[in-house]
Amino acid sequence: MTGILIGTGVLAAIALVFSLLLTAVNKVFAVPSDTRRDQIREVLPGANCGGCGFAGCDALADAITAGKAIANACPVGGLAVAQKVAAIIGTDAGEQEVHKVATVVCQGTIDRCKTKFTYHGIEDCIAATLINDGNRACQYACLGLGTCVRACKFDAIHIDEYSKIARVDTDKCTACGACVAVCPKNVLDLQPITLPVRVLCRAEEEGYLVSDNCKIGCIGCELCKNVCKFNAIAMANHLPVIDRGLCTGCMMCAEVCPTGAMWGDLDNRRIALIDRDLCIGCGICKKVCQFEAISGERKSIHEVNEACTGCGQCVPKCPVKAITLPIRQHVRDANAKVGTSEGVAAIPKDEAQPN
Amino acid sequence: MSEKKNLRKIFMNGILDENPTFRMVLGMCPTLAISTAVNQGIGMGLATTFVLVFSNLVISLLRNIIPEKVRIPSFVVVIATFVTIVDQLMKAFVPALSQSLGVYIPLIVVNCIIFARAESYAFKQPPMASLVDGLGMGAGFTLALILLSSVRELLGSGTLMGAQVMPASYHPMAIIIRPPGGFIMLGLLLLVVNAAVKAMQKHKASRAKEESV
Amino acid sequence: MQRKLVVSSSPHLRNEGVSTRRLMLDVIIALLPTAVASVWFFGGAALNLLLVAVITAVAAEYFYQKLTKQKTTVSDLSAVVTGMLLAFNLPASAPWWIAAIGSVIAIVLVKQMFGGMGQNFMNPALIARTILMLSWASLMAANVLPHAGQWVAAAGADAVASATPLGENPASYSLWQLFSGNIPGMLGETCKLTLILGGIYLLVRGVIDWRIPAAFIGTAFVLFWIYYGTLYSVESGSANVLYQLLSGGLLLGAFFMATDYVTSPVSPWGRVIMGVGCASVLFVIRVYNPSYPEGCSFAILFMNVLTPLIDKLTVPKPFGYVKPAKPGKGA
Amino acid sequence: MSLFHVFPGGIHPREGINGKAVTCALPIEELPQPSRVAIPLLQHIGTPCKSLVVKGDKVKVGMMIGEPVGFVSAAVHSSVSGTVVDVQPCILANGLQQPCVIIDNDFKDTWVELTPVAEPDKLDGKAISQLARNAGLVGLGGATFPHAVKYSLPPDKKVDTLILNGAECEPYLSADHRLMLAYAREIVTGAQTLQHALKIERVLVGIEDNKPDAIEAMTKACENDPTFTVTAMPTHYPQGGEKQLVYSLTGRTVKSGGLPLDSGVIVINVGSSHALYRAVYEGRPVVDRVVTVSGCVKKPANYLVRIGTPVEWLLETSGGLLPQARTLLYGGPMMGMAINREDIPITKGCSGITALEKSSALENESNCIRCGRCSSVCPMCLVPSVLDKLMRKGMYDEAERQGVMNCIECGACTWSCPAKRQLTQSCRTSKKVITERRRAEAARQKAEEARRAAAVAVQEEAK
Amino acid sequence: MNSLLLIIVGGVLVNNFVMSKFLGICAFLGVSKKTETALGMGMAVTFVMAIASLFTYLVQHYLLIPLHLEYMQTIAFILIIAVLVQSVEMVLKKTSRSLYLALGVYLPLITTNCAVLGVAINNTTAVEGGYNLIQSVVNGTAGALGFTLAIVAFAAIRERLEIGNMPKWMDGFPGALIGAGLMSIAFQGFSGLIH
Repeated sequence: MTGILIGTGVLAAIALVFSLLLTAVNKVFAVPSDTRRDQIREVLPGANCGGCGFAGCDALADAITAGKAIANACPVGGLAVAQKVAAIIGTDAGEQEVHKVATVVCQGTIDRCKTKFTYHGIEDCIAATLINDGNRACQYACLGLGTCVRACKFDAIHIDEYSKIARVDTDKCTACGACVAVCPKNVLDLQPITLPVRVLCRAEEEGYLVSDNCKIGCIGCELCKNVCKFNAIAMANHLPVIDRGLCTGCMMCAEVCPTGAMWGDLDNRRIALIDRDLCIGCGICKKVCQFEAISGERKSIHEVNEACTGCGQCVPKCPVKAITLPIRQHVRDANAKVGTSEGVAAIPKDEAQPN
Repeated sequence: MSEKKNLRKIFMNGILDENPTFRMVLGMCPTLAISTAVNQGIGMGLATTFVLVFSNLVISLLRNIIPEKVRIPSFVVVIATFVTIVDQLMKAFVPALSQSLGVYIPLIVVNCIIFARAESYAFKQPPMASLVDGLGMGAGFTLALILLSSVRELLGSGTLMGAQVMPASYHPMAIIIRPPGGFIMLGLLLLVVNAAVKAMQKHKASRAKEESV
Repeated sequence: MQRKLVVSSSPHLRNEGVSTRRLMLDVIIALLPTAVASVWFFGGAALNLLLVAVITAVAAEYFYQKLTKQKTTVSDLSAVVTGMLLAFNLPASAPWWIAAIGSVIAIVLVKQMFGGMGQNFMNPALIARTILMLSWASLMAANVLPHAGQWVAAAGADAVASATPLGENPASYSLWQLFSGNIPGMLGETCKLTLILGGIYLLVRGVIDWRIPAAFIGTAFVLFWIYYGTLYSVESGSANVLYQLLSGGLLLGAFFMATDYVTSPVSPWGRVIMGVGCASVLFVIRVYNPSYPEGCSFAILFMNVLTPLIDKLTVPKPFGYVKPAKPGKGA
Repeated sequence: MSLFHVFPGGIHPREGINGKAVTCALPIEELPQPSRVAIPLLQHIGTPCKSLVVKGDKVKVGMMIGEPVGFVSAAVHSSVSGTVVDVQPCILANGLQQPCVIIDNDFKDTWVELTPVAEPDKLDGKAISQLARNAGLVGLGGATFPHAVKYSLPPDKKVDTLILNGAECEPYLSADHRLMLAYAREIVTGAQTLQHALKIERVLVGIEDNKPDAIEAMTKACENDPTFTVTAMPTHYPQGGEKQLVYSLTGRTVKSGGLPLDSGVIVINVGSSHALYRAVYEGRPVVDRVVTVSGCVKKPANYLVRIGTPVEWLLETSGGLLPQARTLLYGGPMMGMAINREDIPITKGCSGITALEKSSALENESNCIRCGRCSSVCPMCLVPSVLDKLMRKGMYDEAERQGVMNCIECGACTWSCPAKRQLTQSCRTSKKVITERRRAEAARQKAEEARRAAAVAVQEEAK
Repeated sequence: MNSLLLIIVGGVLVNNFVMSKFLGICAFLGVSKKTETALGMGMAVTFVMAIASLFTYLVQHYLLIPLHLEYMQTIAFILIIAVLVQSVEMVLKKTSRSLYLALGVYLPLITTNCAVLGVAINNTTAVEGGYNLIQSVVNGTAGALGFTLAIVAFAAIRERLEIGNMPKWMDGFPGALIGAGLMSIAFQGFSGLIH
């Protein structure tokens, strides 16, 4: 019995002595620590990708704590992380930026863009640009030697085995921008994932020079500019520049582009659909439509035909909100004008599943 | 029913998904040191399981009493107590095994598995779940020890649990039961486990894909 | 005429005289006399082991690279060198499967699993030898008596020596016996004459740097001299400098193992440290460690472990190096 | 008089002797003028020139067509007489486009009026610098550093040595060699003019000992001037590297990141000295240079070539490429650039056109075997094998820490690598990345400072 | 004197904690990615081990043995070590922020570094009646220096492997373990050096 008592006593004594010691040390070596920093570090993703512009997550945590960076500085974590960080430092999370992904602004695959010579050297784009500016005939082309692949911390970018050009896996891409920073040819760019049309060419050259080198390069023909009904396209340095504020997503530019340099998200092209129950036959939509895609007599139900580009100009104009913009099911028929085809095209994706 | 299922999941978690040795790579010191013979592996595994279960239980029970700041010393005291108990018990009942495990029994105190579970699980979860978690983790640890030690004993001494297994013409590869062999065999086992896990995940993913299609 | 010119980075000239393959070939050439000597002294068993080790090593490399879908690099001959060196570290009495296991360990575990040629941080042949020795000490005992030249007659049974040159009760061998290789020992360790010839060939061809062997042998010489105090005398048995230098794997190690590019430091001073370190550890093990009569492989392996550290500490200063300017002083 | 110092590392490529033997005995011949030249407006390190001509302008030989812009710049002159066709971007040897003045030759070869300097002995540093700028003088050895900058000595720097670089260590090339034989006196006079203008005590002439005739010629040319010393240096690549040359001849080490100027030395190429002579005593700007055409061509030669002549024309005159030619080089085989087209114009920095057949340079890379050859031959005492691995893992910061910026890209490491690794290319890549990062960092800091200054201004205004 | 030398050689080379006794493996595998941090960890361990040897000796000989409480060795020792580590952490935090950041999570892990407890227990069991005070401290320091040697050399090896082309599946623990195995073979040469 005494043994137990002695044991307990000794243990208690040790504990007491040491706790006193610890307290003393704690007093002497007290460091005013900012617990917020550790909390912030905790919520950051921890990939140390450097996408924020600081040297890793620790550095960003320091910066945020010191007030040198804002709550939504981490591009990888997105809004979720920004909100948590904001909660810790007690500020507003800020608005979430549009969901962006890295985009390869070049379609010069090995079968489309010529090679200048047989490159013999290090498999790295930066190294290759030092040798006669890379072996692609077009000086703006993706070299496809994978510098971006090695820069990506998220395994989201790869060199296509057959076309020898970078491809982004949009599911994995976090828009950290590492690949954009590292690409010597600047063919990578962060763009909103939802863009309907993109100019996938950076060749700021005369058209004949471009077409000498590449089958899919922009030749500066200005067809897109001319076809755009909304004045959203201007030309600069032999390349179209899209004003995103004016672009309606009609994708006409992509449709007319002779080379394919203007890419359109044609799989997700939209079409106007007029709810037959709601339509009052006011004819405003018909008037607004720039593509002769809506027909119908006054006071009767209006129809949309295959010419519709999905620009959506009619939608806000409809006084009874009868027009929606579902994704269209088949390719637009450019020849369909009012009076030439039946207006039964628009079958929304979700309702159109056969059986 | 769901409660039971849940506990079962917790238990299996310790054996498969978060196997302390193969998946979390914790508690390497005893794993490498005593896995030269299967009986040692079993002994160590059980001793660790005992400590794990009880320390998890006690810490979970005390989780609302122990202040956040002194939790580490508290864990240490709780764990050390059970280790001392196990040490004394083994000395009394299985002196030979206790002798062969030597210093590694008191060293259970500093086994990262126990600490990790106390810190990341028992301190936050109710007693029953903690207990089962301890059991699962202990079982996972024991199984890993048995696996590693049987490979090492078989190749290194040609025996299993002390009984001659390999044919007489087999020359046991003595290095496997020496320290380098421990490192290398565990490394190779980890490679195998990693490959297996990867294959399983791939299989699961493809199955999930098929199902969704 | 449109010709497709090749465009690559400067320089556009290469030293045609050196290539990995050529270097390995040189090592093989340097090892060949010793191989012949080992067959001369130990007979068909030696030839057997050499063949098994080399063939297994090459096959292991080939199949590993096929299996992991890499480009096969068997043609750089490095596997052949590894196989030969491994066989040189086996006693004539070793069974063939030991050579095979050793080769597989050396090639797969030590070399290929760490990235292949140039990526292993320890000498494959030595690791394999040591693993074999720690595993099957009795089978790896180097106590087969040589039957110089009469191997056809003696092929039947291997005569076993009661004592090896080094060990607990070292037998006394004359210097000439030690030098010519007419002593029990590992296949490639015994004949010092051919080892020195091979070493000189490598030095002349510029394949190996003189610093490692010089520092190795020199340090060993000095240490044993200090310890034994006598250069050579018949009475002192093994306790003299020349006896120590000429027995065991010291020369094989100094010329062929410690100089392995991959596992020795790159910088000149690092190489000196490597040689000195090898000799020191060898000395400690030979003199103070009764459980291993021969410490050469351990000594080299130990220095292999330290090689990355030595490399890190002996990085040469760039030409015209200036210490980073202190703030205020300007660049 | 001066003790000879051996710089660390270096190599002795066999081609250094065999390759040079092809052309070193051939005297300089004047290349017929091409019908059209393209004269790049940037033929030096620094800011491009501003074009002074437009389409349709008539030009004469020696007329300034590009005006230097900024401090680090040198003028560009027309090399033929004729009509300007256009000013448009053309692809140069590095594969990049640069604006070029394209001139159709009228083959009249009418020169502008040349005015030699009246009293060359009275030139001072400032005047000679201005002269060099207007005459388009750049380092003709290949570095193309504007000489105007080289001659403007900061007042706090004391320069006691002028080095004439006649090493020409690059295999195959013999342009400087032939130049020294043909114009030894002019080269020496050019150097003397500079020596007097900048008040430099001594002139050291360094020539590799594989050119005994050039050593003899130069010794003879300067035998009356006691301040001149001609040194025969061992043939040892890269003997002609600036830092190596300075060390070899003076024993001084050019500090990392510094210029020879910091060690009290100015180094100029013999070709530049010759050009300086012409600018001073003939009033003639740089409109031509000696170019060696060697290797796999029918008729190797040393040509005096007008700037802007396309490579094609040189090759044609030399009988064209031999069928086994696989690589065409703009420059020598160790440091020259491989080119893939023959319409590239000759610029001031081009000392040779070399064609090579397939060699072991085109073997595939294999793993580094850590033999240490690269670091033992590196004249800058770097460890290229490690720098190479760091570059391939994208660890540029670590590469910078290990001194990759000191690399002079001489190619000795790659030459000696048994695994045929592209060590020079990876060092060059690291250097490029690091330079760009530094530039970006500087820009960022500048922007930051501007932002801060603006903020301060706003605050003060508010007060 | 001679016995101290033996203890040092024994601690650094022969009975190297990591290479032959499997103590401190967690730290050995975890903090060996960079030479600098490995050195820092080694230093921290050396410091803690030396002091722990001292304190545990005092407690063992002036508290536990007189009171016949040897069975409480484990619990008493681990308490001492925990407190020591906590103190070291606080001191480091105050004096060297960079080292503190570098060692990060691994400082608290020294508590669970079995090498420290191992050496404390070893001090009492290595010879009949345990080492004396000086021997204990020397043993602790030597063992820690052996740990430092192993972890720094291993870190240098891993740095080299990092810039090499090791197969992806060898990354992380498998590669580290197999590498450590090969490394420990080199240390095997010393076993038997001291009986």
